[in-house]
Amino acid sequence: MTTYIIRRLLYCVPIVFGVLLLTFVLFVVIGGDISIEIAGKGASQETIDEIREEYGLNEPLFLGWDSQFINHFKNALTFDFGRARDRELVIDKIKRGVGPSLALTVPMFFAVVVIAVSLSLVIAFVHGSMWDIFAVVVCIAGMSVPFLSFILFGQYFLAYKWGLFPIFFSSDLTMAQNVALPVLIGVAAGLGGNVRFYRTVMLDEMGRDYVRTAFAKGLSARRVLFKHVLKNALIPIITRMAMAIPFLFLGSLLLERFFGIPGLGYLMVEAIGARDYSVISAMTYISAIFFVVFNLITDICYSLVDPRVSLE
Amino acid sequence: MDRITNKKRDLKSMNDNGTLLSVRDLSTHFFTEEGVVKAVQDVGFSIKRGRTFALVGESGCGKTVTALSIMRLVPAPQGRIAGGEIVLEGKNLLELSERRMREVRGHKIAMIFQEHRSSLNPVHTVGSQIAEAVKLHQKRSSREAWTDAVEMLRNAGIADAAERAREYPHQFSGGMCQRVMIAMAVSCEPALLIADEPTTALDVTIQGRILDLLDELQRENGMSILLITHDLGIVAQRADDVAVMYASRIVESADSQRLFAKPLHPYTQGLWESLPRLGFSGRRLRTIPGVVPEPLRFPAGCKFHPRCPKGRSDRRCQSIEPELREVEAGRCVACWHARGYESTL
Amino acid sequence: MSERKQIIETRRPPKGRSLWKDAAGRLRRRKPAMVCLGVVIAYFLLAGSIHVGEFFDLKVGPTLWAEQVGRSYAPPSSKNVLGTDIFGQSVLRKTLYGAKISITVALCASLISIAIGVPLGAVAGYFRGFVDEVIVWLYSTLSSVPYILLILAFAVVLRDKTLFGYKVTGITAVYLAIGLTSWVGICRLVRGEIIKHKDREYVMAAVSYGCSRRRIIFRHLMPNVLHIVIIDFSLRFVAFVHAEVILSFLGLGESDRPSWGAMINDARMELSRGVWWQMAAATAAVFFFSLALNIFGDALRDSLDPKLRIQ
Amino acid sequence: MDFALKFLSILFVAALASIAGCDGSAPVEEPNEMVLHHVLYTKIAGLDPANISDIYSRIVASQIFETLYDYHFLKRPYELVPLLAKGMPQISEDRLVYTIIIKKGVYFQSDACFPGGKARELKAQDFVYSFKRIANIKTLSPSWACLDERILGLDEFRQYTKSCAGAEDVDYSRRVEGLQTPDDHTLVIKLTKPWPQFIYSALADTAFAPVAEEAVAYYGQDIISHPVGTGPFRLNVWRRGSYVELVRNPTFRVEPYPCEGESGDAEAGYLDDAGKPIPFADRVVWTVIEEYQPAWLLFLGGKVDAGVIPKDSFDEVVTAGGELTSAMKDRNIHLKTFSDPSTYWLGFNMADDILGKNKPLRRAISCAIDRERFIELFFNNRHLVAHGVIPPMMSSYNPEIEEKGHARYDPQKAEELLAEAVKVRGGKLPVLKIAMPGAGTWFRQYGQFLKRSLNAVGLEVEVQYMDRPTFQEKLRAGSVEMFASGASAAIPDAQEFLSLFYGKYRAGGPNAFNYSNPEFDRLYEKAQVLPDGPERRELYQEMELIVLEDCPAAFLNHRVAYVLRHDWYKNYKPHAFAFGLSKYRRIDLAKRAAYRELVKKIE
Repeated sequence: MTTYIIRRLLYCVPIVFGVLLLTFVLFVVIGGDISIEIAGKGASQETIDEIREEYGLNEPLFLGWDSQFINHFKNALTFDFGRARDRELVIDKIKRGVGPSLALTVPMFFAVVVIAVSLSLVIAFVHGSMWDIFAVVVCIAGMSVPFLSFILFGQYFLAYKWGLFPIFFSSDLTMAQNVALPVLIGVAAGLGGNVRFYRTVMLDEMGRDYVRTAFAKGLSARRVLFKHVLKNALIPIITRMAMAIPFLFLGSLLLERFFGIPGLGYLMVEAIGARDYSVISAMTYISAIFFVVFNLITDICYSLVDPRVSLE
Repeated sequence: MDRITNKKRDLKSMNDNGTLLSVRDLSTHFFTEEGVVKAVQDVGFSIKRGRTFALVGESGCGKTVTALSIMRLVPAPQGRIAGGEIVLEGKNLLELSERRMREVRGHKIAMIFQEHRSSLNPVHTVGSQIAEAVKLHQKRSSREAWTDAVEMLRNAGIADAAERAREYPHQFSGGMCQRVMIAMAVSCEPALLIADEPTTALDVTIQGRILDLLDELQRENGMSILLITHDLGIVAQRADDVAVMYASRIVESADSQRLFAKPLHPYTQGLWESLPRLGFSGRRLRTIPGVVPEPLRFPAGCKFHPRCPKGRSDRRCQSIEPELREVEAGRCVACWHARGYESTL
Repeated sequence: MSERKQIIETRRPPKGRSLWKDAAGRLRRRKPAMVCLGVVIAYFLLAGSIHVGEFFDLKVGPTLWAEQVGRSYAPPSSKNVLGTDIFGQSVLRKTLYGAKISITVALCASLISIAIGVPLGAVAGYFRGFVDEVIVWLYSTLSSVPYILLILAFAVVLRDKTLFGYKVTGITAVYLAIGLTSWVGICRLVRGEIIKHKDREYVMAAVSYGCSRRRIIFRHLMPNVLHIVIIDFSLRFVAFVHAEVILSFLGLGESDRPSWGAMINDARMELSRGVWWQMAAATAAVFFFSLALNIFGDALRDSLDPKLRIQ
Repeated sequence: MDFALKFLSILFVAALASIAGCDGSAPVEEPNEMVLHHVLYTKIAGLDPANISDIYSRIVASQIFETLYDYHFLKRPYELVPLLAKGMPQISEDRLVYTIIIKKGVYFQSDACFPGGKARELKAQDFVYSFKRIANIKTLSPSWACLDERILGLDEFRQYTKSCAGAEDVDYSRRVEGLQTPDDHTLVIKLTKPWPQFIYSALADTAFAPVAEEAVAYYGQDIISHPVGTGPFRLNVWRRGSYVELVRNPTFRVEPYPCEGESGDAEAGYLDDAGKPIPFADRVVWTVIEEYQPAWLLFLGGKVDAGVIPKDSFDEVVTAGGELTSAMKDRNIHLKTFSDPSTYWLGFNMADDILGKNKPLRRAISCAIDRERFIELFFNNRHLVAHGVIPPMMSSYNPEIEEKGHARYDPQKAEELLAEAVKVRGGKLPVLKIAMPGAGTWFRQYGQFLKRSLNAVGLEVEVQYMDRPTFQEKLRAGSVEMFASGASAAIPDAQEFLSLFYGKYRAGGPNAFNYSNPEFDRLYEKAQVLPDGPERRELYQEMELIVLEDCPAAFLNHRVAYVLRHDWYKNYKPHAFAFGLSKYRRIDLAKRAAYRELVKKIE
């Protein structure tokens, strides 16, 4: 087990290297220099030069120990992302955004998983009937509506017209009140694709031979579904969940923007608007790290759920 | 097996005491995008208590679907039992509610599947999978059910049954899995055990042991066995009665001795001749020319006629499908050229 | 093998009938899928005809979207079926025109991702070894960054840059960003499929009579994995259409001409003054297009590769 | 199964904890506590005076920091009065030496950066330090441009700081000739040449407010979030991006509410609190809300004291006659409109080959834009048409400028001019490009409006939408043809607007038009050193006419602000230049409570 984890961690090294290389090429080599914007309107050339020095933009790209290339790696590995355009430490910004983002995405994520898995179980029950077809059509329809429209209509009707929820993030309200509507919208928008996915998983499992055996034993459909199908289906479900978890930290770009939730998604939108490469680069790097770590955790989870998998 | 009958005669044998299960005019269809696949058509036979009935035929001829129809486990929504009766101990299974049917499954009729490994749930221990059925049908507590399950495994010839019951299917070899399946099937002492190709994927040495185990259990419990196989050697050794299926119909049936002694249907004859037999060394094995027709493209008339030495040139064989008729006592065949076939009308 | 699978097996094409003909036959029997195919074709034709119309400078329908047809924010009426926007432009024309932008973006992005993903996947799957490791490393790296973040990063960085003497503006940045980031999925699929196929007898046979490696990959292996590419393409197309909407919203997409994303974005201000038609029109346009694509894509997958989903 | 369940439940608990953990509710408001509630429409960047560049940071920082001089709260026209200074500055005959006496008994807010946390008295040296800090190139202060070549010896100091390794290494004790402190309460500033705007642009600007050296040393780079000033309020909570809360500074000196104002102020109730010690409020709260609609709802709900009207709700609030609707009046809401010292334009790059050499073309574009339609479509008819550069609220505004016809919409003339432009060009005009500093809905519609207007007279244009950084970069590099832009004055002097056309500020400087006219430059240099008066005013108007003649931009509109306030929000008089006004505001708590009760009932 330990050797397995160590091996997997070593395997992560080239990936992390790759991500750093990618962010370097994207933001330093192609992205270029934003010192003029930092300096502000009508700033003198000497101020711009000074800013270039402060942000290390005047160093050579590749050559030498002090090159931007080396510094990029050094800083990322020590989680020192420097300061954003507004002089706040990037890492502080990210730390600040994680909480609200999680407050939004985690309930959304769990609600979607719980509802989608239960619905897909129900659909697996009535599989082949009109209800099943109806559910599939509704799912595909739900997937086809643009996410932006979900948000706009939700915000307009539920919050603005009917006043059921706050329209915008407000410090006067509890976090639960603030995220209620975004979570609802996120769940509504995410349900279609998820139900469809889990339905396929369930039906895949339902078609397996052991299910027939279970029926042949005289078990009720309910027992077969819950005891036999669900536990097997848990493997793809957990895979999907574990793959989604690193993204939870990122929050939701659009929901946060529309509802003013000061999370990482919002931070991202702002950074895009201001071409704040240091923030985008740091977010890319950190989310990749999360992804790699959660990949590892997923593999370990497999061994817990699936007796066939052992980590040797 | 004493009677394979057509509709009219069958009514007489309704109250035959020796009959455990009788299937009449069973038709099972699959409704696919390409059209209706008639996987089982007008199949009828009956199984006597304590005896082994073999259903023989090539892959895809409808044997397994027949077995699944008896269990009422034809995969919905495409598959549907289109007609007929399946009478077990005087009750028509097709008329039972799903709830009553559940009491039949596993309890009265148990089934062993061909794919022994994938038929076991990979994420549950084998013990718990056996105990599950025991608990349900015998109304035992969990602990008692477990003890029973271990006992069953031991009876099925698994050493260290107590430990191995805690293991998962993937830790078992193929033969062992089949033993587990058998243990699970007989755990509730069913009246009928359906064994669908129980030995197909196994080594020859293990095949014999599994079949011996089935024989043994049959002797102990006095259950009937519906043996589904394509292996005529097994049929010859183990079956009391035999029905031969070809392209979703039964083409010939009789008790095994008579059938083996003198097959009437050209298909059966073909099968027999392709079987290597002791004492006939030196004779070249014959094969049946052609392939099994696709279910959606069954030929008109007798479905066997394209492959049949007689039917290929016979107009009647090409246009009218012969039905299954009793040509002598306990002996049925569906062939225009079979001796005594036309005189039965 | 269970009886059910046997049935499906027996439905598989007998030798001599091609996979494609068979799939087409199967597809044709599905009424809803054919209706959806019709819708998708209609959208494509619309987009194509707008391209043509603009090229020849024809003054018809959608190419005249900029024309003022009524007052500012006129509600839907018999004259302007979908109402007008802030400048009195016809929302209907704008919506139709939006099809061009969306489909152009999705098509270009798909072509880019296929052009990168398929050859890389094939090479990686066939040669394995070091080449494979490098390609796997490349796509593992890309896939370890959240997709939306990656697209945004590319779009932001590429926008207004001059690459190889070509200036990247507006929607070019969008489809470059989408295309350069989304080849990973198809690359992975093709690689897996090639690995599965490369030890099959027919490849062995080709090797045995001295085919070049290029010939083996492109003449023998590719046709056998092509259906995977087609299926992936049909399903990914929807995702690209939605991505364009989101990027436009974030101001990274087309801004000078009407696109569905830009229309929805404008609508957020207008909704509160009761102007719902622009929003509704753009939403409906995206909805029907992706609904049709989704259903057709599913049907296509089922008929091209029934093994992918057994029910 | 069990492991999986356990794993899920752990996640779930973590989720709940994360929600509970970041429950960012505001502190409870006590019934008798006077709390001002404001909205910030953009989040603030930082609270270090030397690094303030955006208006919202300035608003908040101005409550914390004080300057030597400040605008009189009530008097109009705008007039400066001493704040930290004791009396107006003594200015030498040659207008180069300013001697300022600093008030005694002014203390910095108590802060951990001072020894023992105890507040220290403000000294003249603090001003010198703050000026030097802005000059220090390592501070990267955007305010330096204002001081460039103005104060004796400060430029040399800036040169010296270039040689230092970091901001900490700069020796502030280095003598600067132009900044001297004969004693702790006297500040002497020597200019290099007369600078009439000095007192407005530097001495009354929050960016030049005194900062404690101790604080800078203590907090280092984090000084942006640890403001230590002398003002009536101090920072209590700052949740970046969402919430700022100031509380009353307990060590604030006694300052009285002004006793006189302009005529009508007494009737309007602005003098009810005359002579009472300020500030009145115990806390000032800003909530960052970047969308107008939710902010508007908060205002209607009585959660915010004053608010602006969202564009799309304008018809519900203001009648066609510019009056409040009865629904608003019933709620006891008051409307204030005031002219903003701002001008917006479509600029032309005079260095551009096509536009720069083609005056008829520029004029044609100017004629092609229907400014009234523009204001109707985008600003609910409430902005003013810009007939020239200088906004009407400035004293140097030329009332006859309208007759010059710069802003007259005349498509026919535009077409004639275009024909002329084609001749000047000597061939067909190429497709012209307009740069937009954004790609959001507003910019897109704005761009489309311009495009439609120019297309209508037969001019082909392409609008290029780019993010602001790219826009800045291009403007700087002079690689745009036309650009949408604007400016807002920080002082009541039109010089700022005119400086945008000064030839020396071309090529990367504030003169984005790359406009250059020797006559204009001569007049500008002449006016630069003149104090306010009829002579300078005339020069300004003369310069404006030169600009209009050369047409380096099509001036479009001047902003007019419509501000609403609740009845309970007292001493609310809009001010175009001053920001530190929270200290004057007062809340009628009983009225507010009654309104909130009422709202509860309605909803």
